[in-house]
Amino acid sequence: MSDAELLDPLEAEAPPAPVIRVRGEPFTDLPQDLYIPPDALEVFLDAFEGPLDLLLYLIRRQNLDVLDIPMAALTKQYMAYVEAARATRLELAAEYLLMAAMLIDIKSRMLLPRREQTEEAGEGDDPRAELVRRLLEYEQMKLAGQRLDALPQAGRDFETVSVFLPAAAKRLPSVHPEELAAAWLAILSRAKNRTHHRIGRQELSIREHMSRILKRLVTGEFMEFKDLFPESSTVHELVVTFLAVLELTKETLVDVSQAEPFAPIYVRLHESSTEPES
Amino acid sequence: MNLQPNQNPDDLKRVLEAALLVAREPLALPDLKRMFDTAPANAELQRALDALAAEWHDRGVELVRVADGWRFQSRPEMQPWLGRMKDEKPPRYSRAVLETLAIIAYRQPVTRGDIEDIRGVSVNPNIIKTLEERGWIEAIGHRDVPGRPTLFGTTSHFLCDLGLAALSDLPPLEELGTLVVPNETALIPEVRDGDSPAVFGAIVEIAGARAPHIFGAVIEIAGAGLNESP
Amino acid sequence: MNLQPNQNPDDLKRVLEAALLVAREPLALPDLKRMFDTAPANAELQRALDALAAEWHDRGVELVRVADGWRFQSRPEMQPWLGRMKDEKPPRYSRAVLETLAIIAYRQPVTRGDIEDIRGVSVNPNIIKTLEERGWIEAIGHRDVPGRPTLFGTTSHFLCDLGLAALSDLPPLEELGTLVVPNETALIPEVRDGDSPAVFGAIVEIAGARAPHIFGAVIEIAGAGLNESP
Repeated sequence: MSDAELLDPLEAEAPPAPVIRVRGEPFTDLPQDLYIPPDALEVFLDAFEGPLDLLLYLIRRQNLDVLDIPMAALTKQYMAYVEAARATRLELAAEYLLMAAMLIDIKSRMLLPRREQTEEAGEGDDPRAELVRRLLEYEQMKLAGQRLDALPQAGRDFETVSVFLPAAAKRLPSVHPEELAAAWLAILSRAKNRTHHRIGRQELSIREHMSRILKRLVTGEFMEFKDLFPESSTVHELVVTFLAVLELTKETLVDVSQAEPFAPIYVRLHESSTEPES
Repeated sequence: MNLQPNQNPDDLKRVLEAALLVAREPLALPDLKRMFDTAPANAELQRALDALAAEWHDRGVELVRVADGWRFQSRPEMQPWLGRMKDEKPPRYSRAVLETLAIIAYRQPVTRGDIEDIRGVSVNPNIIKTLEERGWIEAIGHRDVPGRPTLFGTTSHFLCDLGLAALSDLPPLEELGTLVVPNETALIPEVRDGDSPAVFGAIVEIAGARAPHIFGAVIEIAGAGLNESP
Repeated sequence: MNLQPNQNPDDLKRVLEAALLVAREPLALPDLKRMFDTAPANAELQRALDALAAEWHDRGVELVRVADGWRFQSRPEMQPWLGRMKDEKPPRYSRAVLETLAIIAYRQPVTRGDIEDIRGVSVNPNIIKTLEERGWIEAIGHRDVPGRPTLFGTTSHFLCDLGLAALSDLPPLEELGTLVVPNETALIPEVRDGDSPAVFGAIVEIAGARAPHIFGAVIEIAGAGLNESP
């Protein structure tokens, strides 16, 4: 603690102060640190967050008991600071003067005969009670502020993570299968007189295979019929594939040809230049 | 955690990883060097970055090098989930897009003319483009009529995006009741695997009526399939 | 990468990790659930988050739970390096700001008058403004007394910025009783490092000699008290 190092030798050099008894203990170093040259005083008072902070400093500095404050000692020191500030025409916040008045008020009331001697003793009667409560509450919050400051703080002691989300992240609409069914229904209900279509799962399978077969066929090239059937087809798939070929034929999208019975059957995309076999 | 990034390669990686994760912009080597009293050599940083990138290779976020430096970014595969993270209103397709998509899905392969016939209005080319760009429909051929119009079908990507294994997982329209009048194509029987023999007879019947020449081949192929069983 | 977060716990962790890394704000369980068609149960998410947090425990970045949800943040140990990437230094708040913040945090809801009562000085409006602009405190109503003074409270953002999940995670207040035992660190007023020689070096003489006039009477009274003991 550099401040302690700086203070102690200076105190040792100071002339011995008159012996003051605080609760029976000799109290010699009370005023040693009170004189502060004007320039330093400004900085010094700036270091306090107000009169409560200054009082707390004085109390802690002298190891006084907050619950049994020697009002005389405290008031004297406090007034010394305030007076020093005034003497150097420092702008002193009104709160410091208000506190001075309060300290004097407490001190004066303590000089009066204690009421607790006549009535039942009550700590509420201690003129210092309110000051003590305020000092303790303030100190509690002051320490809490220090602890909050000691917590790791975003941006100061840690950073939050934010990984880039590629622009492909532009959201695309999603479609639910039910929406397609609803869209289809909407078409039908708008066109009551049109041919209505009833589409079952089976037909969808066929249509899927129709698309698959069309994709496999290359314009102008023949493909052997049996090659349209996947190697490991189930019976179901064989049937559906076959029906797909029939449907494609019916819609004149493909041509199917066979030179003679039991010869290889060929399928190719329908071309008008080629006469359909059927 | 007593870090020695200048001595310990693992600590160097820790520091680089944290810096890249918290950075809002890509970080180039000079940016990264600013963190150190004694900056590691470029080669050393490069090694650490390569090692980091490798460590992240199977995560949902990857370390990549872009023009301005290195950055962590989410992988495209995470998009389906990350896209839904914030509760902004999800974008929606117009009714015209949905209807066009429905027609292509249920009636494929179809031409633009087919879609217009069914919807009763002309189809804006942008609708087709939107769906093509989305990767949901594709041209799968041409109908051999004057003008050779393009035939559209849905893609496997469409099925994936809608969470369907096959087109037949689309909601069937057969239970739509009175709104819908049966038509010819609906006569095609629903086939269950166990039905094969009965169905087979029906196929032969239909096939025989429409494509007499391939009759024999069907028996050949279907017969083989029957013996193997599903 | 074909992810099955609903089936595979590792995939669930991948998705959660990516989401939390990408998010700019903490994500609570409902935010996380929104990503899934079929949202995992809370217990399942919690398990995955705990596992993730454990996996990250020796990295430069950690997964923590704060008031608004879960988020990744760098460890304070990384700050010596990460801090040098930043162009501007983060604010260090004065004691006045910290005391005001503490009073609002521990005594909320409070009015400016309440704060002044506790601190014993008037509150500079800039202090309130600073805290409001940081998003740490907010007006949460008015006390129904003449003048209807504004009541202030802390925000969840305040808790998040301090890495806390709830107000009850704030450091406990020093018990009033233990305040009586002087706390070394509490004794010395906060003086900026550079100031100490000027302040303390200059304290040389007793002030008693300098206290004349008006306050002379006070000192007399006080002096009388000294002899009596308090």
